[in-house]
Amino acid sequence: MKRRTVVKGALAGTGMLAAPAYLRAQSAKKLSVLTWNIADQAELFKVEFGEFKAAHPGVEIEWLDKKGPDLPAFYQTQIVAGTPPDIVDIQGALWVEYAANGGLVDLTPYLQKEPDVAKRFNPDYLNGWVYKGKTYLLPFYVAKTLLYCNKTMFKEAGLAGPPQSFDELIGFSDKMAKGEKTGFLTLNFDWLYWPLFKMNGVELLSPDGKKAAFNTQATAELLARFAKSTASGGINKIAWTGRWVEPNGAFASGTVGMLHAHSASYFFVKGQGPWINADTLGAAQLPGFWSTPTNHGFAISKGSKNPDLAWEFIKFMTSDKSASAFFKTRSVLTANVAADKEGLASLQKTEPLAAAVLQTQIEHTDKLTGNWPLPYDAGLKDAFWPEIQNAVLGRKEPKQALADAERAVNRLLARKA
Amino acid sequence: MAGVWRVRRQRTRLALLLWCFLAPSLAIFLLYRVIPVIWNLVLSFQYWSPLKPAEPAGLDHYEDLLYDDVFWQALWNTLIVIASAPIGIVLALVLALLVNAEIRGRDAYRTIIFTSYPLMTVAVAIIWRWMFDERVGLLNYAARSLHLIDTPIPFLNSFTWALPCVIVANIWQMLGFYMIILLTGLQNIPHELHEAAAIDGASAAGRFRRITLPLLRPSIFLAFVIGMLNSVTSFDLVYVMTGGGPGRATEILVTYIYKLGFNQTKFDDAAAVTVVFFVLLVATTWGANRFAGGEAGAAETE
Amino acid sequence: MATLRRVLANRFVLVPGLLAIVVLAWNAYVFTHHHGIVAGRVVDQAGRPVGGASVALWVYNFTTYEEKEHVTTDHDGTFRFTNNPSHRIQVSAEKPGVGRSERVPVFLYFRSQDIDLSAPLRLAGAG
Amino acid sequence: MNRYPRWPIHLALVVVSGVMLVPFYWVLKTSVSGENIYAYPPSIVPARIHPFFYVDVWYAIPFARYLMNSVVVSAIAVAGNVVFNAMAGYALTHGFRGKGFVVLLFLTCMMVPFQATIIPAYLITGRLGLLDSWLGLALPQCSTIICIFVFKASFDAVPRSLIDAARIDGLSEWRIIWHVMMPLSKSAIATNVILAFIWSWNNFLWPLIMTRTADMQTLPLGLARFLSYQEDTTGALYAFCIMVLAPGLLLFLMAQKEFMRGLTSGAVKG
Repeated sequence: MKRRTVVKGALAGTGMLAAPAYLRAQSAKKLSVLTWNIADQAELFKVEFGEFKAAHPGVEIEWLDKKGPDLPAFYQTQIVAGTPPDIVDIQGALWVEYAANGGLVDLTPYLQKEPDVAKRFNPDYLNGWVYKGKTYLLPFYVAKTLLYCNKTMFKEAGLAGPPQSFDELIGFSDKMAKGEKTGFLTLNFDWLYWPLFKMNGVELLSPDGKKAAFNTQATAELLARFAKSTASGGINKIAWTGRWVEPNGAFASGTVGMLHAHSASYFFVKGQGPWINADTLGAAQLPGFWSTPTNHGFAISKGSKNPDLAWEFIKFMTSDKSASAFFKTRSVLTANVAADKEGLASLQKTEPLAAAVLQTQIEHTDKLTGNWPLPYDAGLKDAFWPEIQNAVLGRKEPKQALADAERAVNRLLARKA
Repeated sequence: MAGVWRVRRQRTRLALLLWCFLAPSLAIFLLYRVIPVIWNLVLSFQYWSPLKPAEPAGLDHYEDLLYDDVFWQALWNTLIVIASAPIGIVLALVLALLVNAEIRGRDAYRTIIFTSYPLMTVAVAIIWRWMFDERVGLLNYAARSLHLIDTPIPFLNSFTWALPCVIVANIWQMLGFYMIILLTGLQNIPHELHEAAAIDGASAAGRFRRITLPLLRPSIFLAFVIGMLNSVTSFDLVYVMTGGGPGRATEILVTYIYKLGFNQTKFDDAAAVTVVFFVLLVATTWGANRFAGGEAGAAETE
Repeated sequence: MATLRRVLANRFVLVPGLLAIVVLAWNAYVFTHHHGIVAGRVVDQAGRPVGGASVALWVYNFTTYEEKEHVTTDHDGTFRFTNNPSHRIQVSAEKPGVGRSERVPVFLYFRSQDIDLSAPLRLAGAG
Repeated sequence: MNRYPRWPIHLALVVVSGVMLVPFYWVLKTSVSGENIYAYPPSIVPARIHPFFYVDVWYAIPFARYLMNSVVVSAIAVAGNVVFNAMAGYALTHGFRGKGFVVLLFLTCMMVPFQATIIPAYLITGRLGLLDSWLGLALPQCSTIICIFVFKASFDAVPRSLIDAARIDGLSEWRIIWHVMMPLSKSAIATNVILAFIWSWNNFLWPLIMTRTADMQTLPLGLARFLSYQEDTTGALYAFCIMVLAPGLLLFLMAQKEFMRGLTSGAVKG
């Protein structure tokens, strides 16, 4: 008797607790959107989704947001379960992996059908989303690396302006280094450090992409210079070991001369560094104008039930109106030419320094590097970077490190081929 | 005759009932432990990714592992972590002996020392990341104000320090747990033994070696197994504190499995690593059990 | 009766109960004090109230403070915003000819808490 | 027998306690310090204490909703643990065919790294139709091996005569558990409650994968919000840590006496 009631209770409880799962689903016209750690934009999205629903009656929008490192885990689990979000906001080179495995919808036909959609965007940023001649994403918001200069330290070291060549870059760094102070820092996740190699003519892979091409005398010498300058304190060690908080924090503490990072760093650094204002912080291009982008774009999952509607949605989200609204609330470039122009103009008034930083992001977009569309980018990174770290931190002879890196990379390429 | 029958029937009925009692737990473990392991096992012999249908791969993935430096590094680091568990246990043993003495406020001490165990690992990781912070971390601050070092140590960013730091954080969290388990063991050692030995004129050290340690073995075994499992599977800790970096300095098998699967969409390779990892754990536990003289195992399977 | 007291008078009931009371009290306070009123005064260097100065309310918006709205001070230099939506704001005042104040950051204990700024905004430098 | 000086012991223990507590203090201090937390040298005692990081946290995520989810999920997990583990533990106190196998199975189950089981676990939960639901969140945590053995140990301590007497009185096994065993194993229950609560409360990866809608998220997931890339949210992050840890600590401190006893009695046979 008692047992029965218990069992009954348990069953009832189960039904009730499981309810949310059943209540969801159905409804043919449902779009689910997975964004990459921008939950802070909830207000804006609420408004925009509202507009979209008004324009497309009977459509529901489910908004999901996951933190960067967690998004792939979530997205792939959803794919396996056969319920991928229709639209996904992807950063960096992850998309190539999905595109190459046929997980994303090819947007080229849509773009051909509606040519003026492509016209919205800065072509260089749009072309960043091309794999084997097909476009898979539309730019959501974009950033690329630039060189932040601590003008105060430049003055102390008697240096006029930002470095104009790699030699100057290293020279300046060594000049500014003394005691606590170091000359140069770079972010190193993804391929953000790659411009430093590119500007010295280093190529990662052979033109056909079948072999590693970086194991040269020149590269070895370059690594040796990095190692030397790092040991002497010209280059801050964190440049090779830190991730996000450490390098930006170090630069914000005012003891580092130059920071090679993308525009997102500005807001973080400004938040921590009370010393920062238009007279003390300079925003310049790296010598040779090379830079690595870290872009966000909207893609449509192959598993989407109604891709056309999804296309309508990303078209809407990247329209001049939405883009400039996004620029306004998040002070970031959208690669939508009109929106960026307008946004920069208004930012010029309220926060000129931020405007100056963002301005660098739409110049020299023809010299983007480190964003090669390779489906095994992540593996490549893991094969290449640790060895470089070993070399520049003086834990391995540059030649040896390069040889090991080459071996690892070539094995990867061979396995993939 | 009939009596025998009744007894037997009762026995079977009891056994049936007992299995019913076990059923819920068994079901849960089946769903969330056993089946997934089998899934991994199968997957490790296939080529598969969320976007591709599976096809047989034979031993390819295991072969790949042989040439995969990262795998070996991660395996090595994992072994180091396992090897570090005894450090915590020794510390805990000392503490257990101390809080086992008849002193005032020992319950307070026990509670304080145990308090770090209930904490959420992610939070523990964040806390210790802050403690180890290069510029404003407490450790660097202390070391500098004591003039032990003149330039701050980038603990979590240095190849030499990163792994020890993670291990320290882990021990900090597990210490109380070890202590309690060992304390139990101590309290279950009958006093008479000690007194008898004392009368026979055995020194404190001698008593400890001859009586306490041997009788403590099962507890030590338990502490080791739980602690070992907890630290090698402490994904959150490494993931938040160092993300496996710098380089591969703190890459352990769990984090590597996660990265292989979800960052590189190589779930098949990840499955192979998982199988190896699983075997490693089982082997270690078995070894520890042997070392403990099998009492622990006996306690279970008697 | 005794059992009842025993049930009620143990820490598993008392502690949560106490917490619940505190929370309720706090919420009661919040619901009576969130009209979004931000009031204050504007004075010049000499400390004399400045009428007709325009005061700006900056609302924190993810990365930057964004100008939400303006009011002008009365002849006695007082001003009053009536619908501040945020818990993290800045106020600044300026009057052509008299000068401008710096942006004074204001942290509130909850969204649109009513507050009367004790320190007046001081206009400095001929703006 | 016990004629040794006490003060060295106290000294040692005080030092250790200090080491155990300092990290708490450091984070607490950071979470309430008004001055720039990146200033060097860091102040040992915060000059200006303010709670505004906590305010930021409260508004940065739907805190109340997440809190509720966490509480409900933990409650389910706790209930599941107490009931299922008691049953399993009781079963293990008897000898029956296949017991060795069961114990072995339990022990091996302890060695499965959860990270490697995410995808199948997710698919299974989907089959059960429990995705994105409280029950689905709690289910994997609803029975834990250590706690089963805690119960087994404390049941073993119950004199058999008592059980036999109960049998003769014609009580069913079920009744024996709830009316004879449980009242005698309060500390084991406390242990189960606390450990189960802690484990499900602290679970991070599973909710991350399992939950889809924003209002099914649990508190630990809220942490993600504070590792946002553009602004520096360090202060808020530590405030959040405190807010997440508080409930678990509170529960532990309230029940710690029974808990310690339970764990110690349970761990004996492990």
